[in-house]
Amino acid sequence: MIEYLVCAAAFGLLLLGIHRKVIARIQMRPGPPVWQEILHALKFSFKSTWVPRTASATLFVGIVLVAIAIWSAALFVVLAGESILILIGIYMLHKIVEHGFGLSSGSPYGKFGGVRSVISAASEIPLFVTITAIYFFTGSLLLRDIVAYQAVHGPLLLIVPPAAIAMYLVILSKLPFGPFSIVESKEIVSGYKTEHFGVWRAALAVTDGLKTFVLLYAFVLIFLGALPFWLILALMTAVLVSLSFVCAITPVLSPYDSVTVQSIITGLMLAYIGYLWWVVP
Amino acid sequence: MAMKRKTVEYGLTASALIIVIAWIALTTGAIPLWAAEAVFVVAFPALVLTLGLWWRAGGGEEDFPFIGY
Amino acid sequence: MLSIGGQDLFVLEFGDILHYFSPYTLTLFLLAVLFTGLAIISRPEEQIEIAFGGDAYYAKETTLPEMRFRRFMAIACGLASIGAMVSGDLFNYTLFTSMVGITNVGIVAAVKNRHVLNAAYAYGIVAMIATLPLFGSAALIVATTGTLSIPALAAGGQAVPLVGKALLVLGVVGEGMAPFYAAKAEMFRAPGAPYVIMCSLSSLLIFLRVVEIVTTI
Amino acid sequence: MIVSRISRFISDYQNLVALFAGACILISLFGILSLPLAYEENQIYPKAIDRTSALDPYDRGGTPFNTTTVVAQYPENSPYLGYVTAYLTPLSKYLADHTLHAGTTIVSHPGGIIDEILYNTRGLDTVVETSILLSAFAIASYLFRRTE
Repeated sequence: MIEYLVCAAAFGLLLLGIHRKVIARIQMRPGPPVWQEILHALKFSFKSTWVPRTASATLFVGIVLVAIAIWSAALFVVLAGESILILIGIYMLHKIVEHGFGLSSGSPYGKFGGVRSVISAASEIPLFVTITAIYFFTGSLLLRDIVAYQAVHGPLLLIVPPAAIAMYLVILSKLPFGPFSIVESKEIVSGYKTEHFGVWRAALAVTDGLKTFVLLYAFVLIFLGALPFWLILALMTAVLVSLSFVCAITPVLSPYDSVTVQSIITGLMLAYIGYLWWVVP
Repeated sequence: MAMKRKTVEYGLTASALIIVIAWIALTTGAIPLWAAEAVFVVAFPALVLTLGLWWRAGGGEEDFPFIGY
Repeated sequence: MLSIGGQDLFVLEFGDILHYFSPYTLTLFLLAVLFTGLAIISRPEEQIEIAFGGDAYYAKETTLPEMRFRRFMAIACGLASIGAMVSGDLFNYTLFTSMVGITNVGIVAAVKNRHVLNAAYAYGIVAMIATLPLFGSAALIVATTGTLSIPALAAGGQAVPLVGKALLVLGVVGEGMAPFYAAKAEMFRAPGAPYVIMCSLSSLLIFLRVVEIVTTI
Repeated sequence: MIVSRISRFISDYQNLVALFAGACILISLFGILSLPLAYEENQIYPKAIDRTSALDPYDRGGTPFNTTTVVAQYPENSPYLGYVTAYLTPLSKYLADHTLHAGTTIVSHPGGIIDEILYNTRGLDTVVETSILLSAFAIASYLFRRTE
């Protein structure tokens, strides 16, 4: 099991490296090598590390542990085929982790990152709408049931395409450099990550790797169903590259606009659910 | 805040030991899967942090840090 | 009995009020416990403020009485969300939720910052209004189905009116989520990270739980 | 842009109350439209108020210090269902057994005026209700006593 964690984190970091590379190439820059994010994680773990004097020490360190722990748990939830509600819960609680990172240091940049993550929390309700749409068809939220449903009826991507789009947007909002990445956008240095340097940052990189892996893996499992493992990895990469295209050609929205756009998407999804409720007996 | 090498070493050894024990127990079937997963969720973050800290933790006889340009 | 959050692990009984632990509620429960623990053991940070347009900066200190009160409120908030996470009774859940709303205001009430207090005031008003749909939904559901127990409602047999569910969600949104967008952002200007985090944590948790409840009943 | 106008409106917390009230109105309208809702006759904790009783608002029938019929959701979890006295403290129980000074639990007991039938089955509700009051009072008194 521990090997899954390590491999998932490494592969997730590799995906983030590919993400950066693709964006760079679209913008006609050479870009860093694809394994740059893995190197980053290692590099940061060798740096000397302490806790800033102004920080709330326990929270400053504790939140790093919590961050890795919740995404490790998320990976196990996905692997075990448990309820995707748990996965979504962990996803939402990643917001709390962002607050914790941002606020615990006392730095104004971190604080702005934390405040922005509060703002954007309300806009991530498309996730729940996605869930409801899936529940309409599968009648269960256990991942293994969803996969079993797709083995019979074909991929959910073709059955509920709007739900797939909503979850795609949600993953987009978690990727760096995207239109909704207001939490760590560059005008506030690195947002909530600003004050976590050295080993803390390395641990944060591990979290990012796990998070990217879990979200993309869950996306493929939920909307395409059980496939050979190599094909799943290939599809994850394909989804990520498509996301990178979106990130490369869109500007970062201003914080409140980002939330408004996401809320409008939620509204559209709710209308779609209403339509489903009307049509499907 | 100074990092004590001993503390970090203890933490690293403890978390690594716990993970190895849980792993062995899982492969021999002594504990169910969920228990092993719970142990990993708790011990893996500690392992990541202490491993990183251990690489750089001072032993008490360091040089002066370079603070000026 | 429920399949949405995974199989039930065990059920804790308090008379007619059951607390059930499924993988989902257990996860939320553990997170609430964890962050309550963090709020208990960590000291507040010293927030750095930059005077705009110059090089000056200063650190805000949190005084001891203020810290004590806010920690007390954060712990109360944590306990309320712990209760709300596992409660298997609709009325009990709404009670815990309204307690979350009140303690959220309490967490920032001690801060001496005009913006923070104004935002907390707006939030307090919404939280107060929100108790009407919140308890109203519980009353509506008990009147139309004759029971308040979530497992009993989930077992089927009674048709829970859609408006009851809608009011429940609206109430929870008012207690925690609606102020998230604007008021909470202002409230997060307050120093004292471990306590302020409890505000958003509890709101997210009660919201995550209500999704499970309305899908189940 | 319409998006930025919307964001400007909802980013101001002064508009929060208006927004929420609007949502309440919408859902209430929906509720009124979905009337009539059926009333379930088979309720838990049924009430029969006896206006002539000396204990009027609190009289739930049955004999004091004896059982009362209560329809509970899970009677198997409440072995003392209907025995109001079961929740007396040892001291109050002693008083109730030997004198007439401790009556039913209605007002003679810490916890105040609490519906004693619910007291047997829904103890946690009582605790949470009083905790809400406690936290509200704590906030109010802290703000009142705070020195500038």
